[in-house]
Amino acid sequence: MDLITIAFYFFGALTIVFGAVVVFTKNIMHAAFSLLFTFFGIAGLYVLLSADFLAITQIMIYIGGILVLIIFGVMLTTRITGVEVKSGKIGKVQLAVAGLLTVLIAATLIMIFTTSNWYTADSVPLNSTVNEIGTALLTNYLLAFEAASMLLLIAIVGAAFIARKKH
Amino acid sequence: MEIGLTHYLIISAILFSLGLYGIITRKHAIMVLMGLELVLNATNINFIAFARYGGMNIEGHIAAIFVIILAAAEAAIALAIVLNIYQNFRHVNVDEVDNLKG
Amino acid sequence: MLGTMNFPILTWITFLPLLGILIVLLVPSGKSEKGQELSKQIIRWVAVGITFTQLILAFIIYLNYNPAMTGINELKSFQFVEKLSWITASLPMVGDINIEYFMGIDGISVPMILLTAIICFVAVFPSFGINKAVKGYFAMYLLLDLGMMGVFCALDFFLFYLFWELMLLPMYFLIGIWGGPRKEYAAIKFFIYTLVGSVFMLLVMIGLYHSTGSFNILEMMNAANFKGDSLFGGINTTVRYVAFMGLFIGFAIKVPVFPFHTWLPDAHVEAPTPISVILAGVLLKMGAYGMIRIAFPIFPDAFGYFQTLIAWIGMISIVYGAFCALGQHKVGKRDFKKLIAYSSVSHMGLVILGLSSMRPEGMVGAIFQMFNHGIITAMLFMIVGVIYDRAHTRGLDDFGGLAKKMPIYTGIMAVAFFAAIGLPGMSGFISEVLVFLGAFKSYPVLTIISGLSIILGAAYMLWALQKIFFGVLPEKWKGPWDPTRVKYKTDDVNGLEMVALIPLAIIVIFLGVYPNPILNLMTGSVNHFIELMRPFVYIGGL
Amino acid sequence: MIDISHITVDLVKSISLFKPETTLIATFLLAMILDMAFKKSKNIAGYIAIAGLLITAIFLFEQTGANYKAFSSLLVVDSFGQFMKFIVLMSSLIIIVFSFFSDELHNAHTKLGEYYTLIIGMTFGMFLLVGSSNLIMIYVAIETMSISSYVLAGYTKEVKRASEASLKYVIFGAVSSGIMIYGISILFGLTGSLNLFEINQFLVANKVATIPLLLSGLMILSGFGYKISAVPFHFWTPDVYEGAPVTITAYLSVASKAAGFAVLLRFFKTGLLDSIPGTSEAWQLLGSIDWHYVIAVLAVLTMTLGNLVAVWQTNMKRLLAYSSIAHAGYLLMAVSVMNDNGVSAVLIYFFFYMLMNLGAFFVVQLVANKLNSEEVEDYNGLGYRSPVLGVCMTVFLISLTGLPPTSGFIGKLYVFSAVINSGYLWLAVIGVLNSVVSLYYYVKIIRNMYLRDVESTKSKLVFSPVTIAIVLLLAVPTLLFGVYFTPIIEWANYSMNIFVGN
Amino acid sequence: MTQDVVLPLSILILLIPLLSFLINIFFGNKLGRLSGVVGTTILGIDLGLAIVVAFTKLTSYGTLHIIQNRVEWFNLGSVKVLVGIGIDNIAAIMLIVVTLISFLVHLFSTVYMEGDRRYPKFYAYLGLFTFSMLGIVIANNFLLMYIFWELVGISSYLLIGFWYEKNSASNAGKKAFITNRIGDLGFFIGIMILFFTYGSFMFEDVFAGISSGVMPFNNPTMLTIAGICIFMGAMGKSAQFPLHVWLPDAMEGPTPVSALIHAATMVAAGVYLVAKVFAMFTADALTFIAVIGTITAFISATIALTQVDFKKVLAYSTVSQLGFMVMSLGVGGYTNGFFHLVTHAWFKAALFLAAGSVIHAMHHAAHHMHDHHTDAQDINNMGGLKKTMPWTYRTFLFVTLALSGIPLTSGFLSKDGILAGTLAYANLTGGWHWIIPVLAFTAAGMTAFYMFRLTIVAFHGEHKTEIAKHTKENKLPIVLPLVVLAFMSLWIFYSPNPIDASKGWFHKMIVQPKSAVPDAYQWSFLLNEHAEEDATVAHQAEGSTTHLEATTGKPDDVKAAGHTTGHYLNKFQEESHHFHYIAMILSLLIAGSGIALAFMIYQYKLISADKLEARFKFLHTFSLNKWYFDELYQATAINGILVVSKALSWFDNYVVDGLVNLSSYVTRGFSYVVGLFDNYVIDGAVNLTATFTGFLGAKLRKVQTGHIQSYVVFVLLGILILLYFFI
Repeated sequence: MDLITIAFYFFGALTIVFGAVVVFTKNIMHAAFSLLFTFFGIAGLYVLLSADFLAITQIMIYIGGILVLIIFGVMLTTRITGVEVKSGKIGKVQLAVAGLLTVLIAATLIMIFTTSNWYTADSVPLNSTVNEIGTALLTNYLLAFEAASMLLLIAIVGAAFIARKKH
Repeated sequence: MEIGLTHYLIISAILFSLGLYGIITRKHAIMVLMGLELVLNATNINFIAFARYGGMNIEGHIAAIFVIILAAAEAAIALAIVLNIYQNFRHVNVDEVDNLKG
Repeated sequence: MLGTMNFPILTWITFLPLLGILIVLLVPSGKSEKGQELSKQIIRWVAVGITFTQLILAFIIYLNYNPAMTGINELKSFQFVEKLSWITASLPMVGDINIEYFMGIDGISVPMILLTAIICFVAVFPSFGINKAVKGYFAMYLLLDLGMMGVFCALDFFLFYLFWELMLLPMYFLIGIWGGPRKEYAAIKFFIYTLVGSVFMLLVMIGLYHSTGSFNILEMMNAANFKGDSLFGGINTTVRYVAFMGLFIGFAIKVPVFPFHTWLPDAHVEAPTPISVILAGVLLKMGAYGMIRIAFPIFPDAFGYFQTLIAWIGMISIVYGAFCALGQHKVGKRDFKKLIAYSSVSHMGLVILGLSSMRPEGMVGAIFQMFNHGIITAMLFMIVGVIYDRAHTRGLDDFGGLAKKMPIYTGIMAVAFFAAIGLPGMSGFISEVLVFLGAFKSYPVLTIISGLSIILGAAYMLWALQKIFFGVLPEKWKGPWDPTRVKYKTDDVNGLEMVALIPLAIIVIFLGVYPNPILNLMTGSVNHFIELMRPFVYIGGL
Repeated sequence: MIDISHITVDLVKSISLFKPETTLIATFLLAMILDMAFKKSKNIAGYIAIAGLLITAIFLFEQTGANYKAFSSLLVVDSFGQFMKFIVLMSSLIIIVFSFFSDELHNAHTKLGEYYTLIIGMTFGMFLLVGSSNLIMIYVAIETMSISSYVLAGYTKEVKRASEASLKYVIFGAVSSGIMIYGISILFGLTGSLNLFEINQFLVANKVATIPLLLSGLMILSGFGYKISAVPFHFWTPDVYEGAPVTITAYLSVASKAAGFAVLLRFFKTGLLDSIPGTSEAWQLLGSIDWHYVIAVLAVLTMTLGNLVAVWQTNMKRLLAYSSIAHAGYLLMAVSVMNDNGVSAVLIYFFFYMLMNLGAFFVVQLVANKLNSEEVEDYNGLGYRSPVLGVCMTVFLISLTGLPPTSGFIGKLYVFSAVINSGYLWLAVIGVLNSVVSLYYYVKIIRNMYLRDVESTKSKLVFSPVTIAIVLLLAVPTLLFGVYFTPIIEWANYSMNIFVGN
Repeated sequence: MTQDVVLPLSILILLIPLLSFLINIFFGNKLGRLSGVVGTTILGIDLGLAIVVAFTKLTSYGTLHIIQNRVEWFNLGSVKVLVGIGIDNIAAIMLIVVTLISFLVHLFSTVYMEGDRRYPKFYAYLGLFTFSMLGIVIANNFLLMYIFWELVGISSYLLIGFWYEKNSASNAGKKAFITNRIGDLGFFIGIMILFFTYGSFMFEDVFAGISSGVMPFNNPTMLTIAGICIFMGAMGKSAQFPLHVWLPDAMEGPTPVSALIHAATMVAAGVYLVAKVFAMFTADALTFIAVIGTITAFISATIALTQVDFKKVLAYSTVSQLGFMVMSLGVGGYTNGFFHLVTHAWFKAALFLAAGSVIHAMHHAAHHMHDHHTDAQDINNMGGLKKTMPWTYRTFLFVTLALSGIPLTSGFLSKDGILAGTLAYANLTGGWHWIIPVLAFTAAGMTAFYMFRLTIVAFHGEHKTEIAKHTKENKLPIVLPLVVLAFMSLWIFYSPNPIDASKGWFHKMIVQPKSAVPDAYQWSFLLNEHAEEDATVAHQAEGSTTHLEATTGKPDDVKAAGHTTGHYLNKFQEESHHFHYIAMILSLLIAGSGIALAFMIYQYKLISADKLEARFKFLHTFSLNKWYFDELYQATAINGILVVSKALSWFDNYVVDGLVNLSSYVTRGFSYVVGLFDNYVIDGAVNLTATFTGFLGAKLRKVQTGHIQSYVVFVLLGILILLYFFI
């Protein structure tokens, strides 16, 4: 098997396994760190899909930004007792129901994905997508870009307000 | 066999389901947020995969970028609110926060 | 001739109560005890004034009404017509919508307007007994009056529906706030029952609007206006039958007819006297009027199809109502008002039978019965009100031997009771005979069974009469009603009650001897109505 | 150098049409800055917000008649959008005025600067959502709107129930938008484009597998359903409405619902339907999926659950929450008809719904200020303790039930007329029976106000004349439009033709 | 007096009593005792006018069938309702009967009702009654007759329940009214059938319609049914067989009321109606009427035998006499039927007034003796009143003779005519019809027996109780009416020859009207042969009578019977003329034996009534002389009758009365059930839907658990369900 297939299976396995760890682990810190590896796996997949800019954004923002944010969140919301942070257990019945539901959703999605024909067109992989993304962002999607900036401003104002202690 | 579009879709589907499972079962609010991040990442895989196999269509990338931006914004707000809950309830167990019902 | 004069008498007679409401609301409620009492009196006399002017207007209409013009479906033969466009909007897609402020009367609505004016005027006097939130009471009272008058004048379906629903809310408040012990249950039951009926009517109204492009009832009557592929176009289609049933049920709940009548005893028992006078006097007639004005002429084919069923329902209501009245079961205390309520079900069943016979005398009898039943039941309820105000109980078993204590009252009661039994010499008899004569031609067997109600009617009325008026006076009513002689100077009926009861008694006896003043009004319209329905309907005895 | 000359022409025109939104952004910034500058006055941001909104209104009116695909068809400016934007604008204005009188906010000893700015932000989000015709643009707009509403819902953060409400809202909102974006990705996969018009051309041109289309449609629908609180996606509504401050609950129940319906209609009209230009008012549906039936089922579920559960509520805000779900059901009924009649019915219904719902919430707010309780039991004898408020509340409640003299009836009349005209008799009957059930819980409040504790001895409730004026300002049109409603009808029908894109 | 004055006068006669009613109602308590005087004078004027009208009609316009008019009451386009009044011969006579008896009762009550507190009210109701009774007399159409029919019902209700303090009185009133109402319903159905076919209420239009061959629902049996329905009205009013239960109870009312209403006028209304519409009855209808009449006569006569209460005996005797009249009309004896009505009116009124005076006296005596527990109406407490109340006794005795049909009295003429008629009828129709004369004769005999039993027990012998001893003759206003009425019962008023009334003016005036029913459906022997030549039948001397062969069976094969010789109106009259003498002898015989038996049992105590039933054989040893025939008769009839009467009275009390009460229990029970059904089932169903929606709401409310995660689960479930549902 050529190199790409091996890489695909490696990164795919990386994502799925650590994704499962995030979800099933009892310890929050373990979950946070396994999230890190999931993101790496996804970045790798992007590279395989010749979305170089996206891979870097994934690493920079997701891992650098959001993951750090989540870890700070975990720090702040667990009492510093040094005790292994348990996330408490949920009743057996709920687990079973949730599990069943998830398996059902996964099965449906896979069944649909595998059986339907998608919009495909063959194309030569670009060496770098950065140039095209840049132009598109500032021409066709200019409004979305500005709106996103407005959104972030609102998020900052809101988050600051909510998180601020009483002054 | 050659890696095709469906493989990526399968990974995205699995990731999506795991994310949902995380949201539903985890008691700790932050764990729910993590589940949420997984869901959004699954979406991104979808976008990039369709872009790649749909004639190197750049729109998928742009969509993925916007999803990342919004994920960041949402995470920020969600964490701020979770902190607020922590202030008020001294715990962040989602299923204990249920006095509004009926 | 006033009819063609430009004085919009119908608008005046309908919206006069609105003026009354404004005045009543503007009357300052006094601060001191005496001030409050004064303001209450002012409000009461304002109401009397308004309803009296309304009565005069009704009388003017009656004088200027020309019985030759028949109305029903031709616009030109309606009288006092007021037709001005109210809401017109041109919609690019849907086509233009025009709702008109279209008022007019013909032979069928004139007696009803007269009845409403009389009953509303007469019911003001027992309302003098109300002294809880008087301003609210009379505001609601006049609003109800407006709704009722509007229903009988409106010829535009939207306007008709507006007035029809307008009287729901005041009725809810009137029963709810000033009613008896189970007033809330009775009020909400009344509201929901009527709303369910009127909501079906709404759907049919919209369907008709889409099929003919306008809300004008007269245009809905001739099939030419129905657009080709429209919902209710064509003839004898199942959709038309469903629509007819929707309308019929909506109106049947109001009449009330057998399966839909359970709200009536509760509403009557719990409503204060003046309100149950209006409820029985006028509200029940709106159902039957609606059938004649809207349900039957617009869907004549469906009416033909269901005619025998409607006759059966009429018959069942008559006999069932009579049995229920007689069988005053032990559930609640044997209540005088409940007995009258059930007798109303029976008498209104007679109207349905008359209508279903599609014979001139049957229909004229039905409309005349609507008029008479209004007057007679109003008298009966006021009579109950008289003893209820004094003894605060309506149980049939609590009284006895009142004849000795209140002779004049017994006299008036005798007129009302014998009219209710359908004794000759009273108006009830004429309409009963006419309905039976008409119905006999179309449905002989049903009429004979309904004849049972004559016997049962006599049975339960005389039984009630004996329970209250004959026999020996129980201990607790021995003394005068009001020892301090403040409220009731004499033991017998006082001035105000006489003013309310005597005119009704005179009307009942006068129409019993010489019914033409009312009968001539409607003969033209009824014959025209039957000609309209002839091709679709089974008319007995031809 | 990439040639962007063809873009500049379009950009200049688009920006000229973008004036209302730009003024909103300007107000947002100005309000924030000034609020920081003037520490002492609590409502400074509010006054600026009102000024900004008024200017936006002026620009909005200038736009009448515009019909243009701005920003390379990311955003569409058409009369339908304008009507909905006007509704959002009006409700924001009214809510800000309400907030001046809300003790709940004022004695939450937090500065109200952010409050007003976030409302402006939310209005901006909604303006975008109403106009957007690109899936990503829809997602961004919904996110902007949701994020500001998460914060606003939990604004009185010291109060336990407010924070709980915001937590539930954020989690539920995030999940719904997550599902929506996943749906969008599938649709993108199927059609290869994110722009509604292109998607439509693609769907018209070639056959698409129905199951994935249905799946993606449902997922996107769940995103919109969450916004308009349709039944399977309504779970957040009762809790958040009860937890959030009254003004925000009112705002959510009207403005965000309006935006949700706007995007739903636009999505179906421009996206999924076989939009052969100049078709008759009935839209032919694409793919073998019968979307009429899907929306109709949603409508029935929403109406029935909304009405049935509302009967048991004892808290006014929760009761009005379920009533707003029920009204969403009636609106969905009009949407399920999928023709221009339905659209005009939605527009008309929304205008009257705004008036009566905001009115009802304002009365709840005023009563909460005085009695600081939202329980229905505490309304006993209100009719006698403050006659004007009692009468106005009766008018609002009767209008919510849909009885004739009020404008609510006209709204319902048009909804049922649209439904019957396209032959869904069974749907109309269910709708009609639902409004009868709704009578019970609306009249329960009237019963408490008038039938209980008649001529109550408790103290008379005195309200400041301004508040009474505002209540009347809402009650009078509710009655007036019940009797004379031509202008609204004409305006709604004028703005009924959604930009079909030729 | 010319013809055109008759009608306005008769309207005047009608309205005057109404005037008395109004005066007494409104100014009653002011007038006090005077209202009696006012009432009596008004009735006096009314009587005068009635006599004037009657004479003008009978003397100058005897032959003209009817003077009548018609006026349009209201007109409904295609349907016109006409009403009017008409005076024919029987109406003229009835005018006199009603006004005279009413006047006498007014006079009688001035004294009888003296003590009563509501004295003016009594006179008001009497005025109302007379008004409505006169209405029935002069109406010439069904509608007006039905209207006054019900008004008479109401006034009888008011009068019976006059002393409403007694529950039994108001119950009796109610019972009377409801039983009348049942009859009225039948009457109304009959009217409806006729109106439906002939489009008018006027008698002459209906008769014209019938004679033109138009049949209701165009089948002849319906005409019979219509006839029977109309007759049902008469049954209700004249207390015929099934509906007679109210009359005995009606004795609760004051005695003058019983005298006026339950003896003479009201109960006669039914017979008058049958006479008035005689032309429309088919053969089967007439048979039905005859059978009902006979049964009523026989049953009530047997019951009267054992009654103890003075007024109850008279009540049952009235019912029995009414049975006779109806039977007579049924068998075709039109003139004799009406003749008996008139004569019976006088002597039955006299009997009741006499009873009134006796009871009045007994009350005074009891009052005088402060003994309030003995029943003043029980004949066993009386006895020996002959000595203390001579005038009452004499009039009572004479009138009893009239009732039992002793020669020289009007009763004899009319009863004898009827009995002859029954014999002729049986002879003409044969077969089972013979039962009618047999029962008729036994009933006549029993009448004589119980009337004399009453006179003997009440008047003859010793004073049984102290009160009886102290009774005194009443004042003039009580005794005078008795004398007048007794005088009216003399035979001289009706025909010069005491034996055969057919030559009297009465029979000349009252002629059976030509029947409108097509010949096929009529009794052949009733067909009127000389209708065309001369309306009045000049009664020539005894023509040679050809013997008619006995004809039996249905009317159609009777048609072949020979033509009548001589100038009888129809075959029936000729036949009854033949049987006249046989019937007379037979009836005298039976009446005589009845009277003798009464004397033996009660006057001379030779046979004690109670031992009689116990020891049957004692009788056998008693008489060896000419009673052999009587013994046989006694063994079979008397004992049989006593036993039968006991059985029948039991039957009447428990079964028929029970039947009527039963029907009221059934209706009350059924309506109780219907009431429950209405309250629980229909109302319940409605409440059920309400509770169901509530239940559903409660369940759905549980779904809102408050856990955010359960919400997400529900959302996902929702999407999945929708997906799978719509694929």
